[in-house]
Amino acid sequence: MKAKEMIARRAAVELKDGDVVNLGIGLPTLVANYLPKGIDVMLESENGFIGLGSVGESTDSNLVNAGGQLCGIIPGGAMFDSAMSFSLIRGGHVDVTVLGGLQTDQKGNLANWMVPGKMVPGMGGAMDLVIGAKKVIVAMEHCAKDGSAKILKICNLPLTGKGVVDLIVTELGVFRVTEKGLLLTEIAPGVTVETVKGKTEADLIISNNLISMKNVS
Amino acid sequence: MKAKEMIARRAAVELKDGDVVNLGIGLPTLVANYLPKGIDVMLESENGFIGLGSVGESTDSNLVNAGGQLCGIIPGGAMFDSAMSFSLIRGGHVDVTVLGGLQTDQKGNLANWMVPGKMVPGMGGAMDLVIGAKKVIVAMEHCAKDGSAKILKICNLPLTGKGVVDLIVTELGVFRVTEKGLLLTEIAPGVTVETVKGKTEADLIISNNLISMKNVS
Amino acid sequence: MKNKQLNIQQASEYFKDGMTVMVGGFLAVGTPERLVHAIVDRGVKDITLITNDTAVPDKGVGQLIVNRQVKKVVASHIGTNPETGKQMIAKELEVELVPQGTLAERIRCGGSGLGGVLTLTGVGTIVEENKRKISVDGKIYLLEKPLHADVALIKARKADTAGNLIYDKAARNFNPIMAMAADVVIVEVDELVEVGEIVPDEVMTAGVLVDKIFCVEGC
Amino acid sequence: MKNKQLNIQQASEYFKDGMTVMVGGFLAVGTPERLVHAIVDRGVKDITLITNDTAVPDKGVGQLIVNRQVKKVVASHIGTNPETGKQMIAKELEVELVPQGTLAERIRCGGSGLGGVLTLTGVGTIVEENKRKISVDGKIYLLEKPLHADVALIKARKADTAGNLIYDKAARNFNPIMAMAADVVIVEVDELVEVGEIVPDEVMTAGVLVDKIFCVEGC
Repeated sequence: MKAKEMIARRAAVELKDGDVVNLGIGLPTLVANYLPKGIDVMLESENGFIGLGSVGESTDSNLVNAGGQLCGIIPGGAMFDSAMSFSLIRGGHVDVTVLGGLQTDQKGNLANWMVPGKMVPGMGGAMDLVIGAKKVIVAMEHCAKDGSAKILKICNLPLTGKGVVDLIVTELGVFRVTEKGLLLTEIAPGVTVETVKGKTEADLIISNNLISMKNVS
Repeated sequence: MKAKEMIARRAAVELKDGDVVNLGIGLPTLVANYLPKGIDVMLESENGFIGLGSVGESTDSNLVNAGGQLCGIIPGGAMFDSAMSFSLIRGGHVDVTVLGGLQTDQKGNLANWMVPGKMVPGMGGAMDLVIGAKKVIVAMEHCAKDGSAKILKICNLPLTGKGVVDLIVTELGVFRVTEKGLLLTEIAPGVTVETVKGKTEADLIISNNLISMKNVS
Repeated sequence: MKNKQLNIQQASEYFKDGMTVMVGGFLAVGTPERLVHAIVDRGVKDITLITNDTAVPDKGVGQLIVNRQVKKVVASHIGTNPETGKQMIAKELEVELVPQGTLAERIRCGGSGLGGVLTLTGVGTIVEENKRKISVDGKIYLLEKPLHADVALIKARKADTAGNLIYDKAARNFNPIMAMAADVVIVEVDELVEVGEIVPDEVMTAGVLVDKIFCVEGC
Repeated sequence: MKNKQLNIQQASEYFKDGMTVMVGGFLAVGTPERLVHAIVDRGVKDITLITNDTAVPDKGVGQLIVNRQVKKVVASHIGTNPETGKQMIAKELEVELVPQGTLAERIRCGGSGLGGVLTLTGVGTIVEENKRKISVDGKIYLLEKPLHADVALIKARKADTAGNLIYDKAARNFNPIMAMAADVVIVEVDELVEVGEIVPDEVMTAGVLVDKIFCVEGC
């Protein structure tokens, strides 16, 4: 299984029936493909609607997700303007957001919107999502393309939000942000704790109940 | 002609074609009955719509003005919620508001929402209207029922707004609030300046171009 | 999909002594009358009531005042219900009068995760008492803080089973913003249709904001 | 009733060097393409552009960036138009990045006569630089100030001759709030109907907010 699929499959387990969910652009969008049976969620799209359908489902150019992909809308969906969209997001009406990350750290900080001097795409709706959604999940590959750690003691890129992350899901495991630090609760099949530690700069607490990563085998 | 009709007729002259207008409860509501020929205005009602029809025009109990009177809606009207209603009012999208007054003064202050210890109906939308509407007209009888002056040097009742009034229309005349004080610009037929002065506590400046009150004869 | 429908008995189980409740309506137009009756019937006490006005004694939230179930009311206007003023003067009822546009914004803030708004409304009046004044670019504004409730009772013309709402004309008023600003939102509707029967562009309040639906027709 | 219709030449007379313009749309969905083209054609310079994102180089407001007509852009996202970042790094274009929800609220404030809002968004990030922090009930918020424009260019599916608007699905986005926040509001519509043909309850932007209507079909 590819890393991205593993991450999306595991992140999907976090979604409960009836949840209102906002999925970030890129990898997080894949999460919708792996919802457990019997779990229906309402996907919110920050460009102004709730009840996002599947990508590619529609050819209506005015029905696109926040990444600009054609996506359709499910029965029971509703459209609104950007102010209402962020009233929902900021106001605590979104249960879960799944976002990508450039870096995250053991304090629950997240950096995912700029690399000074290199890339400044802008924060879009991410800064609102991290402070507004009830649960913030970072779904990202464990290391950067050059092999460097992305889960750090402290982020050095400009932050998207401070102390906002609840859970980190990578292809190596699942990490819960706790008062005491980063807790490794699940580990991918065939991966050792030492491997995870080696690829993680953050201090890790290994759960006494460490289990194999859910929904990936 | 009765005092109230005179006041309403004269206030109506202030409305221009295409104006968005909010009329207060009571006397100000009458203003709509005396619009000059060819003048169409859009009446905004703070309970959530624009394009108020005539009072009594409809029997739909969900189409009432802010005073609770059945009123109908004209073609081109639109409904919205209270937040939008006051975005229009506070945001400068209402050209004119005509409000009643308990007291007003030469500084442009207005008091029209409570008499301590006696009557505390509440300000409703009046405090938003006086700071938001581009032009604030007070349309009221010149004196209180006991004969006491209502146009004062300084209001002694709790204010609705500070320095917010542009024009005062009574059955005795028309008074413009200026930097220099209260300017009497029009006087009712058969009324002397001395009579107006006698019934007004505020210092009055008499316009060099004092004319007879418009639209009342 | 969750079943959001409930009957009046089930609705009344949400009404507790000491609760803060928002009730939609403007002079009782757009007020969920049956849900208000259910509060009366249950005899709940010490309510903090957030609403535009206290209507008239025998309609809308006016009944809650007459029935002395309210400890504090936050409203823009109480003049149409003499009982409110009487209890206020007798110090049996606390009344916080809020300019109507400010009331709307405070409720909207409560539902939108905002810490407050700055408004010119009320500057130079007794409304500014005990409020922070903040100067922005040379103008003095009042800082007005969010309102939030345990329960919001709102009225709509029509709902689908997902809770998407359509309001009727001037009965909309405070209902859409109150639907955002409470832990539990219960709507009273005249008509309930299947999910999918309301066009997404025509939805005025998104179903995710609505927890429970009480249909007047008993459907 | 005032005639609000205009043609593209008349619309372009509102476009002046140095103007602040808001343009609706999200990745060019819901952007009034013909009105944007008219800015390109007129060659207006030194624009301050307020918009959600700078779209892609050949669509929506992206063209204004490529054509170097913009002095400053206020947006939440510029990543899909490489030209924006290039000009920004070369210091040829000033970019103010604003979180999307904050951008929406700032525009809404500008149209609603509010002096600002308090938000948690951006606290602890570089977004808080040079902003006032205000503590309310133990939480620290950023004070975000209103945005207002000389001209707003918006897109709707349908208008009546009074300017009442209906938007289409996700093409709604920033259009309704921008319609409140500019001195002159010009809408580009696909369909124009007589006044009275849009039901009052279905109006999404009230006609009083719309100054001019440009109908794509050339009606």
